[in-house]
Amino acid sequence: MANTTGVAPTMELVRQSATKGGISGPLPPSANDVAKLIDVSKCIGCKACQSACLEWNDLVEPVGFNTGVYDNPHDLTENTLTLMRFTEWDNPATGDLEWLIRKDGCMHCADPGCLKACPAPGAIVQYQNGIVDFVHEKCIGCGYCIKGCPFNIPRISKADSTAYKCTLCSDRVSVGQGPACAKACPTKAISFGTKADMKTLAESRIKDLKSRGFAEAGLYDPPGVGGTHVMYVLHHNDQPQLYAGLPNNPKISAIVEAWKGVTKYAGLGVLGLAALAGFVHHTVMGADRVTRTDEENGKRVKDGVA
Amino acid sequence: MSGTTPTVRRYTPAARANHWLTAISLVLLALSGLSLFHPSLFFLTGLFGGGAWTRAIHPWIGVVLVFSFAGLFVRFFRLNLPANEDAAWIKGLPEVLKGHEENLPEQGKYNAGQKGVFWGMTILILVLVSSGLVIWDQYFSQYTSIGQKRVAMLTHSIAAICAMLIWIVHVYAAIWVRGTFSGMTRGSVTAGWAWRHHRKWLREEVQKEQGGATPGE
Amino acid sequence: MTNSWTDIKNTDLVVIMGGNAAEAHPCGFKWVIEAKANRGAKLIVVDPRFTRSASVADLYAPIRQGTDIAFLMGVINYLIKNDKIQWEYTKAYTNASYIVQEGYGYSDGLFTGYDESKRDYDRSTWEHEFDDKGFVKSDPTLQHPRCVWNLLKQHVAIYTPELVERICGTPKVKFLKVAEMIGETSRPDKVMTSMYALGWTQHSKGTQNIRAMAMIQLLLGNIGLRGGGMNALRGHSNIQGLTDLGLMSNLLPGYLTLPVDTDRDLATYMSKRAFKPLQPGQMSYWQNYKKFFVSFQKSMWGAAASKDNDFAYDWLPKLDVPGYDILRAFDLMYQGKMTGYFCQGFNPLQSAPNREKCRQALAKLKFLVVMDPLETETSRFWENHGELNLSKPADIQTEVFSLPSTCFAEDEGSLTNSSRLLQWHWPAGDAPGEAKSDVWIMAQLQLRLKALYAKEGGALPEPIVNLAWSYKDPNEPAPAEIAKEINGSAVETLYDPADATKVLLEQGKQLPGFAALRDDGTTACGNWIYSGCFTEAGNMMARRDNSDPDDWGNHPKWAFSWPANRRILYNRASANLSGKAWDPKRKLIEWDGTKWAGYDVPDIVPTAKPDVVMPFIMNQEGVSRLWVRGLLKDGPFPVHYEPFESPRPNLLNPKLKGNPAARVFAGDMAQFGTSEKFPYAATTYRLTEHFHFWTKHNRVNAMLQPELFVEISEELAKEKQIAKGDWVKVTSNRGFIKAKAVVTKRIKPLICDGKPVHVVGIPLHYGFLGAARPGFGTNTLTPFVGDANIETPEFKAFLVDVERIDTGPVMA
Amino acid sequence: MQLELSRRGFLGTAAAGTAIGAFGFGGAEAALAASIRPYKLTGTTETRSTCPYCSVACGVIMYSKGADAAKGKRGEIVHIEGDPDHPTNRGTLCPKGAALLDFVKAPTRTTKPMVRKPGSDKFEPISWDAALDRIARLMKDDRDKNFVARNRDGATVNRWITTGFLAASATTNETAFLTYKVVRSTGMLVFDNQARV
Repeated sequence: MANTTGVAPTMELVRQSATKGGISGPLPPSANDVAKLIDVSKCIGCKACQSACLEWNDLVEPVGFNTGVYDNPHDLTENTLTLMRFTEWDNPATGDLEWLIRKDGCMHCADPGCLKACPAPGAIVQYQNGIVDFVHEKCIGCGYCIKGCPFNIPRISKADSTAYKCTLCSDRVSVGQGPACAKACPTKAISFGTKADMKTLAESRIKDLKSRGFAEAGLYDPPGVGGTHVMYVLHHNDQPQLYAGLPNNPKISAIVEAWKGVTKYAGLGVLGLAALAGFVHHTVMGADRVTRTDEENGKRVKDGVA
Repeated sequence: MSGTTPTVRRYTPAARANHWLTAISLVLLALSGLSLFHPSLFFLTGLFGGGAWTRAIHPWIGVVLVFSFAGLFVRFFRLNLPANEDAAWIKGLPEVLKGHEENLPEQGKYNAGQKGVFWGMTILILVLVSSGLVIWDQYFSQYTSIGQKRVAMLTHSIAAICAMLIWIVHVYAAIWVRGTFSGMTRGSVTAGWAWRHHRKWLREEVQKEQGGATPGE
Repeated sequence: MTNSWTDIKNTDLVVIMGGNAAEAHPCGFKWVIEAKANRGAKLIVVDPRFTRSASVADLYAPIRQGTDIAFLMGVINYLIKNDKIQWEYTKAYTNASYIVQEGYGYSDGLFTGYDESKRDYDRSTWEHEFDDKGFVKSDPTLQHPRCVWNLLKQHVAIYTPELVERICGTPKVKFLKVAEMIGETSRPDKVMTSMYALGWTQHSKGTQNIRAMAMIQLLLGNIGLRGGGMNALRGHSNIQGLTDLGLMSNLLPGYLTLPVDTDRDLATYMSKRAFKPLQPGQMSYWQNYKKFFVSFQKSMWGAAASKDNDFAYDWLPKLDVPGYDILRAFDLMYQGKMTGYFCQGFNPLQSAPNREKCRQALAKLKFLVVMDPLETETSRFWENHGELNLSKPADIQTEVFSLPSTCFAEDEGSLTNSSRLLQWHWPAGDAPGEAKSDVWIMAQLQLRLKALYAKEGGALPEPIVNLAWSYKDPNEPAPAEIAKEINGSAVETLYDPADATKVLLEQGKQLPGFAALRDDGTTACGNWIYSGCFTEAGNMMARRDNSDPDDWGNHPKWAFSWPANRRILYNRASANLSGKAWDPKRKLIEWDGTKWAGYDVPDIVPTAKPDVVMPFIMNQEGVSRLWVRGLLKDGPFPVHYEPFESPRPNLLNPKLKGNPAARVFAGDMAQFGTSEKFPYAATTYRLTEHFHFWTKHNRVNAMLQPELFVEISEELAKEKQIAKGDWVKVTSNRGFIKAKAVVTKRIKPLICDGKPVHVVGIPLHYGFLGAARPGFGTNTLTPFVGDANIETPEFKAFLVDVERIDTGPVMA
Repeated sequence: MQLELSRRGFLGTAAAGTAIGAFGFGGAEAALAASIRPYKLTGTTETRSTCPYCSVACGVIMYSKGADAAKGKRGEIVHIEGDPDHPTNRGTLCPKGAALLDFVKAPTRTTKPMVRKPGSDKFEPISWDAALDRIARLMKDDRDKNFVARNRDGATVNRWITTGFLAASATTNETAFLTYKVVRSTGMLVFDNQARV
């Protein structure tokens, strides 16, 4: 089997949501890691990725309205798993306009916040190659993944009340193909392969961009989430927020960490302790019973004697 | 003592129904909430028809709780206003825990501990409702930011833990203090129970009875 | 395209002007990105809007629409002034040294010979000086005051960077930067490619826009080389093929021309198409015209076209006007002079200018036949859709037929792309419902007409009843049969002219290529330039060997490229006068001492000596034309003319309105608006999410751009109090549309001669049918005037006013 | 040809067919395989074509199911994707090409001949034969009436300019040539195609 993606088909599950075992923290880097590299400097914003995604995944996004921008639909939805976001930016350094167009979608974090937040066992899974996937049969539609995600990606479907996001076309990758968006991309702004290869490709692109005057060109592979399996080449890697609010240093929110970490254990602990305290108290003190005297006194009052 | 033991009316049937509705809601909320709170309790979703049903039902039970608890609140909030003897009760809590209430001043219908439960639950339910609405994505997701939702999520969890703690206290107190249950089951307690735990209330009830007044709630 | 999509990867500089390749041809634009990423190539975009192409450009320069010639003449002026000329190429391969006859003159925007009443020139003074052998006189030293070089130098001298800025609104520094980058490619080892499309053609001087850049490419020595060329990015999948096959009023297949009234017989017709070489030793390939013509007549009428009847010459209709193009057709219709009209996969109600005129014109027809795989606005022009379509059905007496046809997925055959590549495709699905292929429909019409004429007689039945129709199934000829017919075959056994006993090709066999064509009726060929596409070796268009020797993007065994499977036109010009590549690192074909050989099929007779036979074999001169003699209607050199509707007067001659040689129909002149009433410069264009009026029927594309919008600058929005997403009404002197406002930094006011010009951008794509939001036809606004030479409508530059409104279209 | 799961990778060179087992989806991973959507092109037939939109002419592969040779049915097209072997597009497609299936299956495809009678406000179905007979009749009547055999100078011109034909821009060369023959043989001069606009 000539596997032309150069990607070892290691779709072994290494982590499942709300399940014991598996790894904890960021997925350690491995030779099996796959990655999608989105070279923003090659992107012409044609939306072929959006189109290919809808067609491959048999999704239907309703026809909306024009609201004065090119972004359509206006946000990610349960059907639009990837979305071109357009930003017009006057570069103060050069005085020239730059049209920054970023393909938004799941970043497939090595340390996925969605998976951390998910309460449904096995509803969110991570494969050894780094792909983070939602399993709809197990999803309960609670939306915790939305709160866990540092990139605001998952969306709950109104139709089936489960969460949706880019699967990195796990069905295609599992048979040795790249994602539908990467295949379609006319300018090869989207590439897919091993993460190592994608980093090498990114390096050559960054060198080219630097030679064209983009001194801050760089690779967006944020360490705060353990790196991602969707990476960007940005001309202005020092200012990722220029690209329709790409987070500067994303990590799983401390609040989510607290909620899914200390609170989860401390909460149950406190409840257990309270119940134990009651048990101990009862054992030590015995029941607080109404005595015969109490009844008599009560009767007296009741009878109007006292 | 049956037959001969005099009783005092403590709760009307409506009040009892209201209480039990609240209680059931709370228990269901706790079970469903816990099932989504910690993976080891996810099996509890089985009680509700699975995870998706649990997720869908939980907020609706919350709605029931809100209305039910509002009823309780209207019924009882006056009786839970602070009273002179509350300070002494709090001070004498160790005595209470030892079962020596006789060393404390006479208590009205509710002692400071019960008032604590009442006001504690009132506040926590308010917190749970407001944070719950923020994270009820099905209807309200568009009104808040994800940052706000995260805070609400954490708040909701902590408040729920606190509410469950109060619930444990409440239930344990009802178990430990024998004779309490009949107030919520049959609506009346023995005069002896009233003498022992809520003597001031007992006297007020008797006075009212003699004055021909209808018993207060 | 002179070159191919894949060849763009070999360039050093891409200039996208008069087009927006990233938007309209994303997968072809890939090769620009490849050139950038792998060769360090640079991309320049010159456009009124900061387009999707501009978003990945190294340099973007704004320009006011309709002023490209001023810009390009400015570039030529810069190249001459700064000696950025590929001298060897210019001297040897262009007519720079040719002498123009006395009497030629140019002043104030007009050449000698202009007749204002006719809006036309007497072009006789635009000719070269000839010697007594009939060859053009030249001065290789370029000293002669009337040599083309000196006339050109003089002609472009006024287009200084300052004038360019005043006319085009392009800041001088940006213009100079563009000119400097272009000038760099005058080095023999640097090549630039020009990628253009309708941004240049859709002007009243479209032909001259393109000529202007072609002249630059010749001066830089960039024609014929890998990574160079003039690359027209055709719009539709087979617009190249339909043009190649001559489906135009004045054409026969293969760019042969239809006779005119004065071509009384074949001999007269041929005498005007003799194409005698204008320099000694030159090929002037059109000398073979008669072979192509007679072979075509044989493919039309078979045995009925014989020597005795001048190969059925009389059966061809003769033109009394230059052409019955779509504008003239709708004008005649509007005047009530037409009875019937057929639209085969064409939606003119949305595509033609001045939609309201077209709508009223259609209502005057007796019958209209629409063949289309999709419902079209044209087929439903009689419906009332409120403001979107004002028709009142009861008042319209047109009988309309809607005939369902198959689409690409259900039919078989070849399409010719922009790279002149004929590619075969196969059907995968069944036609929906009762839909039929266009071939079937056309065959049915022919068979029925033939039967009617055979039975009833009538006006000249012969060409109809004798039409060659020897298909296996006359009701539905097989695509392969027709393809073979286009390629051509031997009507009789062909013998070697040098040796009458030697059989070259047996009767009935497929021709190997157009070199085998004869003018005596012994060969038949539907389209000479396609000959070689379906030979005895099989269907060359179905070839799928994608191998690419040395990775040059040539793919010589993939499908079939016309002519003769040549991938780069004028490839002989990639080598110098001694036959060696200008750039040894970019070798294409070279002279090995006895013949031409290399990566591509040589665009010259393989044995033609490099220092004798010049590369531009289709020209009588053998060289390319900086000076175009009288071949174009509007001048031997390009001149800046304002659009017919312009926000600024013509700085060269304020009295001139539009292109003085462009045809304007009676009544249409009055329909042009003025800048007092319509102050903003509008332009129309395509969006990458849509394809014309087709994809609005697709839910995915409809979703990606759901609704008609107009793009305006933040400055104009502020002036007119328009916010993002507001409804606006855009009005021209021909009507109005209502659309959503996209307020953008990508359009900025252009300062032309000290005053701001606001640009209003209006996409096409919407109508009252389909999955997208119902919208106005953008062509409600556009003017009914075309290019002086080829009548392509001036969609790209006209005047409008814009105002904010509260609600959208009122629909029925 | 029948397609068994993946045939090639995304960069374009051909890959041999394979089955899921080859990727280690054995018993232990059965649960995993269930979490991944089944590869939807399994068992489809591939047909090559070119995109009908712009002049880049990208290669596409159409995937269809349910062909019935006995009934002469080609089946239903279920997916369309770029042809990775194609030298120009290398498997890529633009937002229009990537949604070609929507064009093939558009609800506004025409499916039967229709006629709109003079003054009517609706299309009515008509049989092919009736429509074509009527059109041929209308053509002949107009041609016979308005055909110009000779101009004022007496020269043979044999033209017909009261009926016109606008040809397509996306039909095949074969359709175009046949159209040319049929149209030109009538002497029609009002003849143009979309290249003009």
